[in-house]
Amino acid sequence: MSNRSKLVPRYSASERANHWFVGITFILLALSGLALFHPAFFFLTNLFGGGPWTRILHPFIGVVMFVSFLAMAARLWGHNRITEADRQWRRHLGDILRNRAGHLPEIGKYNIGQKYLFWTLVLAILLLFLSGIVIWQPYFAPSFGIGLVRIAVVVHAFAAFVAIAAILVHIYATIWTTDSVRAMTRGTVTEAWARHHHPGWYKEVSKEAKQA
Amino acid sequence: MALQSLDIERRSATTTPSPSVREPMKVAKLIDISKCIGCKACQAACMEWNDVRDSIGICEGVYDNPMDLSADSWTVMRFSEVEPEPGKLEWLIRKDGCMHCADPGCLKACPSPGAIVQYANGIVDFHEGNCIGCGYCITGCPFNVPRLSKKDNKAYKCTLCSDRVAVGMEPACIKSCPTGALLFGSKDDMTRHAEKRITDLKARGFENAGLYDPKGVGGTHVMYVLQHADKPQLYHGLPKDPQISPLVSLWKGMAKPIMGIGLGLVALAGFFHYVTAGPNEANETEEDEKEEQ
Amino acid sequence: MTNHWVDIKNANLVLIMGGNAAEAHPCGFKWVTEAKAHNNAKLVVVDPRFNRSAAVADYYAPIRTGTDIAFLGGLINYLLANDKIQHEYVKHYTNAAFLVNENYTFAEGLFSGYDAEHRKYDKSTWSYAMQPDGYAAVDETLQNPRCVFNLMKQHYARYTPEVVSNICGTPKEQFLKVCGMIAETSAPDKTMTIMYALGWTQHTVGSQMIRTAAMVQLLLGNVGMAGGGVNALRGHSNIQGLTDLGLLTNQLPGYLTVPGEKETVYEEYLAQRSLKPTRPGQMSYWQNYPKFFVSLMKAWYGKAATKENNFCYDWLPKLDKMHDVLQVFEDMHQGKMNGYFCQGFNPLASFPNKAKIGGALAKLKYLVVIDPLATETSEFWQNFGEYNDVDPAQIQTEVFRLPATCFAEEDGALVNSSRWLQWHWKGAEPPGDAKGDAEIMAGLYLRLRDFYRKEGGAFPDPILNLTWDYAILDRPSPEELAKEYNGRALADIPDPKDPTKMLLKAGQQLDGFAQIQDDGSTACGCWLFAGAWTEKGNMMARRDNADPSGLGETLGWAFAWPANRRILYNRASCDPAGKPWDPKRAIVHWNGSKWTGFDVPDFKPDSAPDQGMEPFIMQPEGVARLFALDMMAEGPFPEHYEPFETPIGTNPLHPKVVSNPAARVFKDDLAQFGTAKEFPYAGTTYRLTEHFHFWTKHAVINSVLQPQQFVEVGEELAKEKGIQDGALVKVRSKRGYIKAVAVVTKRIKPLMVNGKKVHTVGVPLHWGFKGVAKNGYLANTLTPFVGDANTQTPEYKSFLVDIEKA
Amino acid sequence: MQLTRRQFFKVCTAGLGSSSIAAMGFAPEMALAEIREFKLLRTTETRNTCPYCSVSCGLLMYSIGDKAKNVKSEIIHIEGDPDHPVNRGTLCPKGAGLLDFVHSPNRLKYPEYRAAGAKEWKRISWEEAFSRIARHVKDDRDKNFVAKNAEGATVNRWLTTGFLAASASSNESGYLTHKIVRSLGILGFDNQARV
Repeated sequence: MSNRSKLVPRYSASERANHWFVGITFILLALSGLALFHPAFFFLTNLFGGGPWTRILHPFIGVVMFVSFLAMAARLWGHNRITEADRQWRRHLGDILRNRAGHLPEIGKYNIGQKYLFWTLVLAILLLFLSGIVIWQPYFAPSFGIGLVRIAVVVHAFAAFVAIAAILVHIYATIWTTDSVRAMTRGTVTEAWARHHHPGWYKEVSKEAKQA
Repeated sequence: MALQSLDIERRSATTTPSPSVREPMKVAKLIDISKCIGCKACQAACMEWNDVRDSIGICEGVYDNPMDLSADSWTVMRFSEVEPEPGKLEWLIRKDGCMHCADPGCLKACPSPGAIVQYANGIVDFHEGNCIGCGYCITGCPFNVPRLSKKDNKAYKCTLCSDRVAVGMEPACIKSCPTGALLFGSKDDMTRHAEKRITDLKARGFENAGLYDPKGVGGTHVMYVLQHADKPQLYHGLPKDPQISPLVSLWKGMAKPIMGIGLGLVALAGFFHYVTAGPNEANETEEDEKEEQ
Repeated sequence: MTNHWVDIKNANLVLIMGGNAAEAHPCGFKWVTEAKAHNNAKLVVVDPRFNRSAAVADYYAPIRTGTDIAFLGGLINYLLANDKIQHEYVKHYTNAAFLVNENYTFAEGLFSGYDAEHRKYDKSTWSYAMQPDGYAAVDETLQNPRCVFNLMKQHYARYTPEVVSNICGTPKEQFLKVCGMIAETSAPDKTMTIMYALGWTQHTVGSQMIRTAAMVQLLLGNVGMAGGGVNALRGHSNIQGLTDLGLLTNQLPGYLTVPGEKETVYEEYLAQRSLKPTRPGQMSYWQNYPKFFVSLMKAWYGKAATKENNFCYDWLPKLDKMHDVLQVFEDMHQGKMNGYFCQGFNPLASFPNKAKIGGALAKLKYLVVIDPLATETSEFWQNFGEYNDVDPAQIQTEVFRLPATCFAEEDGALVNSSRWLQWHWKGAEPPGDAKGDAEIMAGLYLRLRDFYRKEGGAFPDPILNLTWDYAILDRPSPEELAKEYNGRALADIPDPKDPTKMLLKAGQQLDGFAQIQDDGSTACGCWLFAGAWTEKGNMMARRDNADPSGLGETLGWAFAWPANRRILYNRASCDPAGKPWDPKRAIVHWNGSKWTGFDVPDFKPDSAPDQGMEPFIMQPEGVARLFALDMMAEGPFPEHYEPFETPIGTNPLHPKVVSNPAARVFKDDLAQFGTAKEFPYAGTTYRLTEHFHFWTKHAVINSVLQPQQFVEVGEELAKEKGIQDGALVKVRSKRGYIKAVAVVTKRIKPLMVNGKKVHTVGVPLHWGFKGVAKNGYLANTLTPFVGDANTQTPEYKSFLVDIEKA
Repeated sequence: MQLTRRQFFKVCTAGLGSSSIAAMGFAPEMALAEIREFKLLRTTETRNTCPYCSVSCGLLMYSIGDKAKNVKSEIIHIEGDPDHPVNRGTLCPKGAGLLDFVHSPNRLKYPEYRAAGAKEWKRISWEEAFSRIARHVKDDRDKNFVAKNAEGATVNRWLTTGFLAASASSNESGYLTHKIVRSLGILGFDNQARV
């Protein structure tokens, strides 16, 4: 079978499940969060059974997402350390966007964009969780000072904005880099995709495959 | 001044103006602390008229009962024993409750459309039918007034008896006040009356007597006559210069457009990038050549 | 009250002492804030605590509980020393110029005629020196050393500011500041009103405290003036009405008095009470006593009361001694009582020394409680743990508890402090099978009458002949009863001015007490209330609140006794020539032919000023008494005596006579008085504005506003004892203990008294073991079982306690 | 159109999202403002006087129903009577809380009797209560009535039963009480004026 049709495994089943679990909960949170944030989006509360249910569910889903995200972050933590190579990429970010990839160090499992996304999300979701607890009526908010609650509310909104923006970029990046979705839906990518986008990672994987 | 859908100045989480062509009289409640004997008739009248009964608590070493505003106590008396001048003890007793601000922080913070309504006559009223129980109003209020009920997770506060005012009567607490410390009328009348009270107080040795109608929240429809207007914090923490917290203003003001436009731009940027720069594809031929090298 | 609630707004100075109007009478207190706001008045509060009246006062001065006579005596001394009195008023309208019996003396704390063994005075020397013509001798020039004015000056010369400060603990300059403010109202056109309540009455020298205040007002010329007077803020809604109707051991309706067992001759009984004038030309209104007595007996016994049987004079029980509540519970405690009725009264909570009260009730054979609420008294036999630790099995009292209606479920009239009889209308049905008080009394009476008709028994006559001509026998209607106490003509009454014309036809309601006859041709349940329900209808239901004078004289609202008069002694608001002292606040004046004005003149309408009739028409001498003759138990001039439980153990004025020598003390109570050594702090009980005695702990709203029992402790004492704000403390007296939360406050400061620092502990009284509020101890567990020498009102306000962390 | 399986999924999810909004119905038109109905509109107003202290504040009492026969008139609100010259419509905390006195859970409803040494109440009828109390009164009076004292003077008094009268009951019941109690010869007779 030609190497074109050869597939390279990228994500295990549990990684994929974990990712989509976080993904779906994030979408729900984003929708319910937007509903509570801006009047124009208040109609979204109907997805959750009305205003009160939205307010009730949002924090619980938030906790679930935070926990599952922790699991995912723990797994991907190692791959996302920013290396010298990544910094070089960062310096040529403009060319990449215009598809004029020059000769730059080989990309490992994740390119600089993905790494930035990872760290942004880690920070944002952590902030969301902490500030979320602080403003969580009626359980936790009463035990915090009004000043802290006000800060938390702004932090929560800003972190949410960053997180949603990051996820939009993440979704766009997947659409933009064709055949990427399959990595997270099927767990495998085409060899060409691997060699083109993540040569460093591709070499590693094929070496391991030879030794096995 | 029948209050109904035609008399709405502002409505929570509603970006378009509400029907407010009518210009009824602006009402106001004046609390003259120099006449207040802290008898709590206003608390009793409020509970009785609104058919709410707070729980019977305990004595915590002070006369304040209940100790704090709650979903069942929309007004409470706060007692402070102070000695502004050494040796001259004063017992300042302040009727705490919603100030009915002209620029209400609760309404600004509330995410649920129509949960908080400001009528054209100045009354800020909670419409618990639309309340989702998020507690944002608590975050928004500069005077820490709204309270969430444990029973139904709705927010409650003094309504300035909008139902009585709607049929032309005065609020229950004001009618009941034995010493005339509480007065109701147009905001102008109340301000003029306050001026007379302040001259009387100045004559009795309170040089700093004054009216508490904080401009930080656009003036309030509940005003105090204070013997020590220069030190409102003497009155059990009445804020010196209350205003909606800049954080809340940011959160409910600037943040909305930024967020709305920001996300919109990101999404559009992605779309236009795709249609202009095209997909980022790994085409086979290029891979084969590299393979061979 | 001599004046009335709304009249307080006319005052230039309001003195609240021996009372806490802002907390106990908030809606009446409105008129103090009105006086301040619209009359530029000043409010002075003198009280052991900085209470909620003081919160809005212009000036507050502390005072040790029980020393008000020292303070007011010092004030009299100040007024006399600085000549700040209303001379014209004092000369003409008081007995300042009267000469006193030469045997009258005062020395070392005792007046002349003291019988130590019986703790009583032979009061014969407390009288005027009489002239040969039978009138009292006077010295208009006030030079004679034996005239009342000089004796008073000499008596109070001892009350110097230093002595007052030493006894009362009030810092001298604060006492002098109060005296200065009060002295200003001696000007004819300036008035002070005094508002007092149980802070003065609940002492063993309570009556004399009030007398001293009356003397101050007389010296300042404030009695009878708008915005003046001595105003008692009475407790219950109809305590004035029941006092007027004489529901007291020694009283009959209209302040007539029950005969003593020595008054066997009817004519002497009447003569003793219908006092002849002791100065020429005086009205001495009590001369009409026989009319009122005869008409009362006609109202009660109808045809059975005839001239021959002295109108049933002997059907009345005769007094061997006063059977006030202290005497009754002393007898009950000794097992001499079998039965007791508590109609809307909660003695276990209200009377002093709760342990003794509970013990006494347990010795009864039967107890009947008639009340709208489940009171502590009705369950005195039930064990409520430390709040009422008794064993029901030991208590053999049979208890009947009958449900009564409350105000909202019955028609009827109440009399407020201002002597206004006001009608009220029923708004709802009573709960369950509750009945009205009248209906319950009728039910009991009719059963009893049937038993006596069938079986006879001891002296049945008054029972069998009691008038009972009500349409529905077992439900006498309020309208019928009101008409009965207003009085009606039994026969046609000729007009005194023109005998041919008839004043009233038989059966018609009287217009006023002037029409009451002494020959049995009129019946009147209470002469004082005559005019309440006339032929023109129910005057008590009138609702015209017009106030033409702007002074609050609403004569068209309801009916005030006597004769709808709103300010008593208002003739004294005019100078001897009949011209008002203060034209801006004129209420009555002489218009050349008769007395007229915004109020009903308290005077003979056609008696011209030059005829020499004086304003105080009830007194034989027509003038007010600075010297009280023999009317008081412990002296014609008020003298400061210490409470029976005094924190300083002595009386700086006269160490040999410390407490009231004429107060009645039962033997075993003497043993139950604590001493300053064992109980060093001065305790006092009082009310809070959120509660009404022991009722409102049954109401949820009021229990939310004050949920739990507490005691008030000064910061200094709390620090000394290590008591934290909000902590549980134990307050002990010789008679028992209570546990409560401590409210540590700046509002109670220690007072330097006789070289010793005296702390005060405040004990609000609103809690008990029945109600929706938190259960608590009955505050009267602590209070002493001794009363005022004249009224027997117990000394709730001053006793000794110790306090420690619980 | 040729839909690959994946594209089919994409279309469905989008479809599902939008339709669920429609299915749930765009939020029902929320009322702009909702003022509580004025609760006294058709109640019956009665004038009364506060039973607590001696200021005698005028009251307006509102009970349900318009006095129709089939309505048990229950009081739902009490506030001050603006016409009353003393309180002018105001009430203190006690007066303002009168509703909770009228409807207190501790209001007595039935005559009750506690036997000697018993631990609880027993409900009895009015008939039985009147008879048994009257019997107690007659027995005690007949046994302890004093017609003449030691000196032989007519005194006609009965000291072994006392009576405390209610200072909050009306003049009418007070007058009737005095008339009855004094005719029994009772001298141990007082009311709250004593304390």
